Amino acid sequence: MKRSNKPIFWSLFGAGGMLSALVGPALIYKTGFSSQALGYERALLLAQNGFGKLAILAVIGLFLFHGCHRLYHSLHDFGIHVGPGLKAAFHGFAAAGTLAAAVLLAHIS
Amino acid sequence: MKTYIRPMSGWWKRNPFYLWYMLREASCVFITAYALMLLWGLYRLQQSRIQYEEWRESLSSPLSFAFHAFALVLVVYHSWTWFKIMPKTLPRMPLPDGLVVVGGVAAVVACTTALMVLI
Amino acid sequence: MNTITIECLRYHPESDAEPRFQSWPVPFTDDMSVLQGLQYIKDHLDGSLTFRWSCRMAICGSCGAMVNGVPRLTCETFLRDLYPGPVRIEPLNHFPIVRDLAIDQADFLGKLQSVKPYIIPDAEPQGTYLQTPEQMERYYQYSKCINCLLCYAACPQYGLNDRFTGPAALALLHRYNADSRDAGKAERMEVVNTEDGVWGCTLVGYCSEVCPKGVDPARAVNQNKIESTKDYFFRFFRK
Amino acid sequence: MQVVQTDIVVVGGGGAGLRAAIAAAERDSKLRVALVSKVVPMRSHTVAAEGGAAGVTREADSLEQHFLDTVSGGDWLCDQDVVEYFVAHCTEELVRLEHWGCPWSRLPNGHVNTRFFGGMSVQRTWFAADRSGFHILHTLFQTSLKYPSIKRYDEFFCAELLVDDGRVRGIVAIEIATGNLFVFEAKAVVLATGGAGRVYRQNTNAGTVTGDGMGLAFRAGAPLRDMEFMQWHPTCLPGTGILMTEACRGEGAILVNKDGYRYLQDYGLGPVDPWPRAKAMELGPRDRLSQAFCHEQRKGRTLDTPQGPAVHLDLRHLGAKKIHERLPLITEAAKTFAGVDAVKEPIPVCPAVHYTMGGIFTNVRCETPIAGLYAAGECASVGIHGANRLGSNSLVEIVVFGKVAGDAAAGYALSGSFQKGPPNVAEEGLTSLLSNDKGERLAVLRDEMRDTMEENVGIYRDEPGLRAACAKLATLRERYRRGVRLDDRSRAFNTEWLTALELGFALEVAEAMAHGALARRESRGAHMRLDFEARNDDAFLKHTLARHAGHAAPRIEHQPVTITRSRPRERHYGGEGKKATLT
Repeated sequence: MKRSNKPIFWSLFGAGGMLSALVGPALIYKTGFSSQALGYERALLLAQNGFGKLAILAVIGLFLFHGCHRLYHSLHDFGIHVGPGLKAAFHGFAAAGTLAAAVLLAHIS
Repeated sequence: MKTYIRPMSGWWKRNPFYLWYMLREASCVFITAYALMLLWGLYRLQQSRIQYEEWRESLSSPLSFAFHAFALVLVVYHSWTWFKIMPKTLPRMPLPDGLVVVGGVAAVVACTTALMVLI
Repeated sequence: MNTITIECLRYHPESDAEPRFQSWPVPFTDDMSVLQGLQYIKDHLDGSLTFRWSCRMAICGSCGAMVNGVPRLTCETFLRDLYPGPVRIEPLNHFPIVRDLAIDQADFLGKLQSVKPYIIPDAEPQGTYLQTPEQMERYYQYSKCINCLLCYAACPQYGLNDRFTGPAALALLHRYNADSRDAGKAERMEVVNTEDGVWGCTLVGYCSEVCPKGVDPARAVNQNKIESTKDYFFRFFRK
Repeated sequence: MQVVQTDIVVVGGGGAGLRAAIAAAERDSKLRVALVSKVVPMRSHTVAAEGGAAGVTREADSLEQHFLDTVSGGDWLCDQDVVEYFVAHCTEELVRLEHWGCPWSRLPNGHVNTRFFGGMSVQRTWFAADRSGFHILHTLFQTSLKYPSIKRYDEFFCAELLVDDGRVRGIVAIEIATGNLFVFEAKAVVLATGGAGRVYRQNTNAGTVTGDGMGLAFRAGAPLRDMEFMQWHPTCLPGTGILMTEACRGEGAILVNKDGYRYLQDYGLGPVDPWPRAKAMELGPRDRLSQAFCHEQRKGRTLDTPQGPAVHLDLRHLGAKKIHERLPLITEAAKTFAGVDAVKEPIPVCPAVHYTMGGIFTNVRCETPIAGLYAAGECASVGIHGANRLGSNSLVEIVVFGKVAGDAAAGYALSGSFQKGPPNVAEEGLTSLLSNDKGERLAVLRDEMRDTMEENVGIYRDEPGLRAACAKLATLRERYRRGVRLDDRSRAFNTEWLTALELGFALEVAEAMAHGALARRESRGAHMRLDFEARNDDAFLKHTLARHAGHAAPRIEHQPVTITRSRPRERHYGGEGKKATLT
């Protein structure tokens, strides 16, 4: 019987789900409804700091993996059965977004 | 043996339980979009202060406001469902299910408070 | 005595291209179940109405049907609670209809067999195994599954993809994996690990809601996602 | 007509049938075993058994004790050589079930726990909460999936036994989903089709328990034995007959009448104290308890419920914890079907038909007089229950004798051969029901049969009543022959057709019961004659054999009982005795 590679993506989905459940409400509130937040200096400071970089990468990357995984399943739920190619595209998209975030963070010093 | 197989189309409309499930799943659209929005902000931050401030400015547009409002509602629902089903997804725990849920909700409250103060 | 209308989905493979509804007025007393309502129709109004039933005390698992859109055991669903009606009875969702309320269970039976639902022993002991109540508690709730298939009727993932092993079979798989007498976990993990094993589940969670015996198949399935993930990553560390 | 050739056919997928199939498969994996059942095996009525299964395991217990309890419980109508074999093999079969995964309830130290049961002098009933039958059946069914040589034919209704020259050669079965006829050609056939409780109106039995296997064998020439002995379970929900297990009383529940009085002390089961005591008061045997209910009813001391007279089964003093831990199923059932919370209120109960002590006559090897035909479980009369079965002897009977039957059938099939020539199949008799334009409604005939049995072949019987029942059943058979008019004339999943075939069997089985009861002019065990109140060992310490006589009433003969160690004496319950501790 063929082993599924879901464990990799499910772990990322789970991590993203957990993170978004914990910090999602506060983050969205801050970016959407609190204009004082995220001033340039503070944002830059955060993005320059090692832990800060990690936090930003985690939020962007894991949110993407979480969201894309569910998006893919939702298509299936709506009766749109995407093949393995498109499935890879969803995860690939999340991976690309994560990579982009990592590159950007590396450039901020 | 001849059998009849009923179609699945529109199944999520057949039972409120399924509608709530679909709502939960719909949160992913917003979480994905939100991550992309942050990614865009990161890009602008890496460019320069001016561009970053432009991005911040765009966050106060009506469109952004509406997006955030929907996203907030759905992500709160996502948080709630995430911890409500948590006892089923965790490895066997010596704790009663209710306590796991309460613990999860408490963690959300703690994280939210911390972030509200820190950011 | 009150009267309630029961509408049933009818389908006859020899004469019908697709199902239709038929309804009957049924007189009922307060202690009458939906099953007894169906039996009344069969005995007195239309002997051709077809449904399965047997123990009429919620343990044999024969009489499941959709009652007003919800999978229920008809023997323990009472007409008084559905008054004034009408009561709409359909065969369990997601299964092929053989006739009227009788669905084809063969797919489930094959899946049950595929999860090796029996003790695969290491070595047989002298006398009985020792198993403390705590060890028993780890699997006992899953052993209460009566195979009534309500959970499959509740599971849209099974409806969308009938290759999915499904809630009850996976719960029984877990029941044996969690049994201290069993040593067959590795064999069963092969089923768990596939795309149509636990990975067919998106945790809708309705299976556990409708289970008439308090089994929590969603829990069994999702704990095995963790097992499968461990199995996936840790296999490299095993020889 | 499709033909399936196989070495062994097992008819019935309950506990006995599954155990037989497994035994045959284990004997030789080359033997092809066809398991033919009218329901998917785990729907079989074994699933509804609640209390437990007897097996000697405690230090204070002995095989001799189990033997004596069983023989005296059966009012000395048991074949004692068979009981000896039986008690000697109970525990090993229960241990085997444990190895196969049965979740027997445990003591804190991990050993299997046992509980008291009516008529048993020691705690020897193994139990899995109060879902013992359910767990046994699912354990057996799931274990059977291990054996590739067992091929299941689920939802195949066995309609005819094929017998030539006194030797079985197979069966005819209807594939329910399509209505197609199948001939199974086999060297050996095991019948494990369960009892016939559904010939009565108020019973604890599933809808499938219609005596088909007994009828099949009876028609094919095998005698039915001791059919007059029908067990009433004393504690069932009025109306539905849903069982409130004897384990309630095994755990310490009491029975009181409408005045709150423990009436069993008035019927030779007392005194009340010390209590609890084995084999006394509520731990007496089922026949005595059901009979006591009738007396209470006659004295006007029962409660009136909308579903009929009842007494109270009171569990409250056991406490919520024990009730939920040991008796979860009946707590749930009492709540759902009677609206009673057993923790807070007593449960109204009354006797209902529960178990068919008699059945297809077999010897200790489960052989019937027809070569190659075996029977096991409730459909058989192997000789262990006598005039009254003790609770928890039947769940273990199905595994002990299921195994014997499977082994024996395998042995026979290994040395035997298929019979030559095409079998003579009475197809017309099966399908003619589908073309009758004239006749009566099925439910009318069925209900008249049930009412007759309930009224005249009940807990207490007498000559006029039994004669009336015999006459009525003869008329019903005649009316059935003249025609049943079905609403459903199609083939696919025609359950009305199958119910009509079942009724054909049930009527003949009911007739054997009534005639057996009429001929037994004594009172013994579950057979109580108002006109012959005493047991009469001189004339009736013998089995009843009913032989099929075509359209005429069955011929009743008698057969000696095998006695080895225990001479009949007075059957004694209650009396002074040691207080027992319930664990």
